Amino acid sequence: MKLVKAIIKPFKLEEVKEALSEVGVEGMTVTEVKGFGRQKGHTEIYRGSEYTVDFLPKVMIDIAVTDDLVAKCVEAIKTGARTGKIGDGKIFVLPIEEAIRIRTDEQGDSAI
Amino acid sequence: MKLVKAIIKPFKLEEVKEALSEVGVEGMTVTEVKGFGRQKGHTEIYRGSEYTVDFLPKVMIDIAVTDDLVAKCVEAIKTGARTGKIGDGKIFVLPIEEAIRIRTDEQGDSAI
Amino acid sequence: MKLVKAIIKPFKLEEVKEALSEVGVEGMTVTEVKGFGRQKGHTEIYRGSEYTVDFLPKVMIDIAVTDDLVAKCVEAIKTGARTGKIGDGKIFVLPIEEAIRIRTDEQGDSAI
Amino acid sequence: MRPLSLLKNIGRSPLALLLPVLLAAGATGVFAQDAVPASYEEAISGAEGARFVVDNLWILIAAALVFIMHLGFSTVETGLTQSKNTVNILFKNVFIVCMGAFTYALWGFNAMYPGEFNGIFALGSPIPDSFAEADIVANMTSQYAAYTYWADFIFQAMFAATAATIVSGAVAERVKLPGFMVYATLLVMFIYPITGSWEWGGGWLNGGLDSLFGNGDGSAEFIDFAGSSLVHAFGGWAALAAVIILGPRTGKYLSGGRVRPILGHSMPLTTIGVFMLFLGWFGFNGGSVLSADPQAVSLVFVTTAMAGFCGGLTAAFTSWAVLKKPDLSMALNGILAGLVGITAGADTTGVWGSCAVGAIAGAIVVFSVIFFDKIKIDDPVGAISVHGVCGIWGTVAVGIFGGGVFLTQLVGTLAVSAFAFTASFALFYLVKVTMGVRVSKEEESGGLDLGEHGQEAYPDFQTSTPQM
Amino acid sequence: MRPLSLLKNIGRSPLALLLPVLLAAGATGVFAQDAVPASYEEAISGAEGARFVVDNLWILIAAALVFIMHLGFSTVETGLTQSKNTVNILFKNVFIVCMGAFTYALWGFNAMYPGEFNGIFALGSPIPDSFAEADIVANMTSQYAAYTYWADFIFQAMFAATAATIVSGAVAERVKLPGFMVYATLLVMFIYPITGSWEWGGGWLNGGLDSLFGNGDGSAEFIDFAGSSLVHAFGGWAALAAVIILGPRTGKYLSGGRVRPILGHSMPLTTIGVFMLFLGWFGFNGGSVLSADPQAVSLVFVTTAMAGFCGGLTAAFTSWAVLKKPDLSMALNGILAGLVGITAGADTTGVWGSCAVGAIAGAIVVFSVIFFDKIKIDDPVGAISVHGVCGIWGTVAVGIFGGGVFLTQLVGTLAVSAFAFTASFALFYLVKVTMGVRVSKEEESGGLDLGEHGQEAYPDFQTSTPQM
Amino acid sequence: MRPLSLLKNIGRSPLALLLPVLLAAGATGVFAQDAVPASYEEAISGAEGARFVVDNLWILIAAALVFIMHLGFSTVETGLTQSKNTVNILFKNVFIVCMGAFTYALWGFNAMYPGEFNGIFALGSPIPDSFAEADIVANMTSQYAAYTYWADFIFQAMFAATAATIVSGAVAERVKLPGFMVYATLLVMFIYPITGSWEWGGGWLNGGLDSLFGNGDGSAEFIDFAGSSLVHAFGGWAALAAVIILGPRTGKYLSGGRVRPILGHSMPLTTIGVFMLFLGWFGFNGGSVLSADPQAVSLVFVTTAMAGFCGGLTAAFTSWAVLKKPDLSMALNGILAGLVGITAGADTTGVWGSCAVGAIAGAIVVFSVIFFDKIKIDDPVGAISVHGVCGIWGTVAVGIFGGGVFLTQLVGTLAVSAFAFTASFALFYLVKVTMGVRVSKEEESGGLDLGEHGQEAYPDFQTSTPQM
Ligand SMILES: Nc1ncnc2c1ncn2[C@@H]1O[C@H](COP(=O)(O)OP(=O)(O)O)[C@@H](O)[C@H]1O
Ligand SMILES: Nc1ncnc2c1ncn2[C@@H]1O[C@H](COP(=O)(O)OP(=O)(O)O)[C@@H](O)[C@H]1O
Ligand SMILES: Nc1ncnc2c1ncn2[C@@H]1O[C@H](COP(=O)(O)OP(=O)(O)O)[C@@H](O)[C@H]1O
Repeated sequence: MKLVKAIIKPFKLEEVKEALSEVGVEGMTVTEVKGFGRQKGHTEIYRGSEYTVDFLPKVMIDIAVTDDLVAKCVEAIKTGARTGKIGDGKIFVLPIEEAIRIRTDEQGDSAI
Repeated sequence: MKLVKAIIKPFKLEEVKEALSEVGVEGMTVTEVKGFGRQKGHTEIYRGSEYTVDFLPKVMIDIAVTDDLVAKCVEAIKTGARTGKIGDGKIFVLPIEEAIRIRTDEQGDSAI
Repeated sequence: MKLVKAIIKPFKLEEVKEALSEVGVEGMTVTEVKGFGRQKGHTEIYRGSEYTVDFLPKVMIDIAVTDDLVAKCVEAIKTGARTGKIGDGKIFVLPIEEAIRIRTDEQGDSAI
Repeated sequence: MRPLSLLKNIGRSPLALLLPVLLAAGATGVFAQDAVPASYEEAISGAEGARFVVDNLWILIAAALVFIMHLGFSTVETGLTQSKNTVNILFKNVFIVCMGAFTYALWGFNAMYPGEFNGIFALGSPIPDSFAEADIVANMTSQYAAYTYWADFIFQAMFAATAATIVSGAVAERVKLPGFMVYATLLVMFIYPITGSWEWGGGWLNGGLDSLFGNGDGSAEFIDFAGSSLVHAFGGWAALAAVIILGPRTGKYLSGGRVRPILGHSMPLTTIGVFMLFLGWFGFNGGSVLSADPQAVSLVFVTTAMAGFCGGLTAAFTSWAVLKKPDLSMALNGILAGLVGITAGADTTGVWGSCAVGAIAGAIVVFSVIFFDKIKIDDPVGAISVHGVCGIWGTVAVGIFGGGVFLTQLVGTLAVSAFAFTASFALFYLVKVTMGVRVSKEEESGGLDLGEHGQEAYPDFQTSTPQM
Repeated sequence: MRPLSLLKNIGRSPLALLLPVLLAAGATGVFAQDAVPASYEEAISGAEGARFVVDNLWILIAAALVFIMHLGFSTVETGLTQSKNTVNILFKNVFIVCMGAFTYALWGFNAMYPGEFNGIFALGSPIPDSFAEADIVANMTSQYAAYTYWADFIFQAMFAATAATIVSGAVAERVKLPGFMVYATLLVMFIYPITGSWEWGGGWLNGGLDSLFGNGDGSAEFIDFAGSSLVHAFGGWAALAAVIILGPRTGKYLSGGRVRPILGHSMPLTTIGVFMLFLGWFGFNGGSVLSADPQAVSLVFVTTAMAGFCGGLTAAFTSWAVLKKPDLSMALNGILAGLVGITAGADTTGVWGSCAVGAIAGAIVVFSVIFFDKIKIDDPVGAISVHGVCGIWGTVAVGIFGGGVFLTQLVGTLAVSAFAFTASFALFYLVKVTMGVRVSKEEESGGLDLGEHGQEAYPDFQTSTPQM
Repeated sequence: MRPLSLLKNIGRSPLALLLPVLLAAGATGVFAQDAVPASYEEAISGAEGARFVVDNLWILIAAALVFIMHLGFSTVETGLTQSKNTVNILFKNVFIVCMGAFTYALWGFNAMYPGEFNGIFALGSPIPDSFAEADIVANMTSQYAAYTYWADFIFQAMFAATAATIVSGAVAERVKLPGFMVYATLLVMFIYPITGSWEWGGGWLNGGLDSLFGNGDGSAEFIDFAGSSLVHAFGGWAALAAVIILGPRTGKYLSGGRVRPILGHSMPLTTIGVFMLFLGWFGFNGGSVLSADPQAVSLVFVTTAMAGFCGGLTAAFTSWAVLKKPDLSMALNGILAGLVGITAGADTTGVWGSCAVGAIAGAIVVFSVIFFDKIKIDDPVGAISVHGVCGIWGTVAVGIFGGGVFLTQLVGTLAVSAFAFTASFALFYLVKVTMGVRVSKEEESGGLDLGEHGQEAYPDFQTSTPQM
């Protein structure tokens, strides 16, 4: 099992969710985050003082998937999230050693 | 060391926290998240238009534990979080390669 | 590649960000979290009833780095985040198996 | 708040100590327009006509001020409860003010001011749609009032919903919407006018206690100027009955006597609410002079304000002393407590007396809130303490600082409070067994906004799929 | 809202049914101060002087109440839209109220009340800086009004911005700021006074329809007491034109007729706004009596309040029945719908008639909001339904419940609405082709607060590096 | 705001240009009730009685309007600061308004209006609890005022707390609560009445400059109608002194002259506040006519509103030009600046003059805010610029647009400002060395809400364990 961690632009969340559903991903967990990267923040003025907003709003999606689904899942995220402009985000794949469904005690692939 | 990542129903946080304390877990980090899974969102109407709230409020707990505590820790989470109804959530166990306590520079198990 | 996950005091975020920039880290993702640990929460009174605020506001930083940068990165976080007082936080290092830049399809180290 | 005949009684009251003040108050009825004018034009011309126009205008402005108190109640209650129940609380308050005024037109106004009646209970009836000219002119005499029928109605109608609004705060975060709506409608439509008629409608309370505790010459009459008892204690004790039946919010009271505070979600909203209530109180008390009489209204403004301010001060310092930290929510409750406290005697209490009444109310409310939590009466906004307890305090305070007779005041306020409690208990119980009054545990934990309304108050991070 | 001459016409209107009411209303012009006083001192002395002082004071207080409606509009619109567009909406509203009053002084007041003119259009001009004493005194007669020139101006000026504020809500979340500012300024400065002059300025509408549908004796005159048509329908239909040109918010209407609701971000703000609007409406309608006449103002308070309350009730229950859940935003829209509805006939409708007018408006608004979404007219706050549709309803309702002639009312309100729509369409189109009216897709998705203002409304979790 | 004797002086002022306006203003004292009435009944009967009732009613309504300004201050300050300091700011404001009115009754009112005194300083004393009838009636003559003693007191008392509230905003987010409470209490109780007595109490300022810059016939008297200097500049410069001692918020000013803006947390709250302040200003300025005189009050409404509107416009456009984006917070500050600006001359400035005064104030405030940031005076809400700088501007503007003498105005406002600064400096310093005025760095970073109150303003995501 892998944990696919994607950081995307917030307004792309729905497209990514739909793309993931199509490849058979049935669960995911979404967090509001702030991102810092190549996409530079914007410079604003508040009551006369200039400042840069360095951290931009992003959405992070955590998806636990079985090994065979990883590639499809990554593909789906890319399709859903890409705008081609800087700041589209990243996908990281991390190993999961165990997964448990709290309700049923199921373990492993069937827990996801 | 492992990172135990649990996604649970928000109102179960306190019970989980107490169950974890009992098995000796002394630290954890909690994030407000939105979850998408088998538990289907509810259909609502806003000013005449029907829509489904797909993402439900959940709480994600990250707990770094020494290897020997993983099983107990998972058990404690299950005890605290289970309602038996759909949407109770998941536990994922990920490997941690290194842990550092910022204050003291301690590393490894003693840092947790 | 590794995922360096640091939990720090919120008001230290800027110093950490600057320290990281200096060692060449160009991207990170920040989440507002609540932390529970040795640093005990404060006891407050609301309309006559005493209670303890157990969870303290923290900031979690996720940084994907190439293996050679891990040590520098951890060092930078420590420098930026340390106050020497309890509650300074932790750093966890997790393995990343794959990284993808959504915009360009780049993979591996160059995606970070 | 009193028909003219009562004002005259008070004018005759031999409370030598406060004579000038009472004289001023009594003078409200003395504008010399005793003969029926020949025409409407005549009625509003000349110096007496001009005076009538001012008096009437003030009652209308006071009605608008009382109206804005409903925004005050709405935001105080919203601020002191969790965000997941915000839509529900706002909806309840909006509903009550709409329904309260509507049923008051339909039944309440005539039930509360029935003219001649048995002194205990009168049937209501709809107010007229409009008047023939002759009737309009006939009403414009001092026999009727210093204002028009319409001004009279709208001022009273704005008060009417208050009682149910007070209950709304106390039962917040777990009461079922349909049940509460039925209860609140019946309470405001049928029960509130009953106790109202006892005193302001010229019923048994207005005079009955005079013969019991005095010698029937008016010197021991029950005094409740603008409604410490008839509005506030009524609402507060009706709330207690409802809370007893309803039970506390889940998770509030734990084993071993521990209390888990359930924090409100927005102190700015609560503060906005208290300021709106304070503003409205100038109309609530000031308008209850029932004319723009300069001495009486001015004094009422001063006593009302000073009592509110002093209530805020003592509550702030009391909470600081007792609870170790200066508690904003207590200071705000203290302001309201002071305002409730002075309401019964705002026209007959001196300035420093009003400071004392308010200051004591501000201290009382802190201990009262703590006390009700101790006995597991769960009142998220402190309505029982502010309106119930301080409503009683304010009424008996007239027997100490405001020229009233202590025993009369005590018995009067207890009578009103007991009736409010009993009637509310019966009504709420009836609704409980027929429609149910409490939401499910799941709904309570998920919030009434989603459960009852399918709406969130702050739905910004909402990801959704459109249907159909 | 009408110059004295018109009031007199109405006073002569032979609507026997509502005679006393009309008499009362007509009486506002009858304060007997016909001769020019010798001095200012004389003008304000004696009973007539005292009456003048009250009447004038009421107009001023009413102006202050209308002023606070702009806070109401601001928070209603803010609450019903997303948080990322909050600064933008607040800025637009603040700008409009400032600019609206300023241009009204510069041009609008004299364009709307030009005295003798062709009945269709008059040039405006700046109001005077100050008056010579002789002019002041000369104005203080019943030939002019029951109040001073300044009171007249400020009361009308507070109304002026309303039209553009209504549009502001409908075009929210995607309109470009500079374009909107130019459009709103021109609309308020030049267009609003035109339709205003048709009726309140003594133009063709005030009398023209009388000869068409009646026999020219005033019995079939167009009646729009405080502006269901001249203010609200004007704003609502102007908004429709702008929305048609502007198009819906991105992502609102999907393929297959699906609608994706875009939720507002704060129900407390919306509720605060509705209460503020309601409060202000007492000045809006009550002040439109143009004196403190006790019968007329009191009746207007009652009809205004009852219509608002009943609108809230029926909207709440209609939404419950049709949409399955009691919708707070609909109940709040219903209150506003009821208030808009009664505005045309607040002085000539009876109490129960006003309940009917409000109740029907409350039901209409629910269906209207749904309807406009069906035909893909995207109006985030329901402004077209509340002000446009219910403005028309309120005006024709005078032909049913308020003693007006149905056909006259219908034709009159359609004339105003059609002109507002056309002029707004032309103006908005002009701005579109010259300056542009719509922000980019990116800006819309990122929010107008950052895009237009570089400011966030709630920037708490903001991490930033100082520049320079 | 001036005792009658002063009004008379102004009535005699030979400022031919604005004669009618001044005549109107002067006329407030001319209601012909010179002989002591035989009884209270007589005092309020007849045309003069009716006039007295209206005048008095207006002062009371104005007092209620000024009261609501304190909600305005509270929400403006809350909105422009961080959410972690919200409870603290609300508590300070609630405390100040309560304590300010209370100490004004105890000491301030009589210290500010001492009657005959040395012109520089008078001892205060508590106001009476109540009056004997004879005293009531004796006061109801034009020798005293157009209103009752109580109306006089409550109107003035509502002003009293304003000075400290202004300081509260400037020292927000780092001032220690107990120290500030002591400072604010002393400032309002003892210092504010001193400068007040100089002018409104009939002290040296009112007349002294007349002989210096004129020939002592009243033509060069200092004019501060409703308090641009006595209330606003006083508060603003007192605030500067406190800020200098207190220092900036940690992290605001960085090395190399860089400024790190610390963003406010809620623009809707700020906007609500500005609208509430604007509404209240109608009472602040309108009530300062000290009667309901129709010309004077109407003109004051117009000048006040136009100055506020124009201030908003120029601040919006100035910020747009200078800072590249239209800044809502600046537009809102501009409205307040315009209102502060016109306060000194609201009754003697013409309409277009008031536009100019407001417009200039709106531009000034933008540059002033930027300037104070440049010199590292950290004022989170812009209080020093709005009240201090524009208070001075408004006062000297009377010498340009409002019929005053420039030099008199300049010296007068500088005298008041200098005294306010000095006294505040001394007081704040004293509190600093005795109790401490600044919270610890940790508390500042964690927020004063937790540090001083142990309470959060928005504690929704709060997980907690109940204690014992
Ligand atoms: N090394 C990293 N570790 C963690 N998150 C990162 C990293 N680099 C980028 N991100 C996240 O991805 C987002 C987009 O990255 P950015 O460099 O701006 O653009 P792009 O994805 O087009 O290269 C950032 O806002 C941040 O949230
Ligand atoms: N594959 C997944 N990856 C990440 N999070 C998941 C995944 N599946 C479920 N979740 C999280 O767990 C929550 C509960 O899952 P759900 O399928 O609704 O019920 P259950 O846990 O009873 O099977 C979801 O709301 C989501 O936050
Ligand atoms: N075992 C753990 N797993 C995950 N997060 C932890 C763990 N222990 C501590 N933390 C996080 O680190 C923060 C600081 O830890 P704490 O024990 O209070 O102080 P210190 O870092 O000085 O030892 C906590 O608030 C929590 O967010």
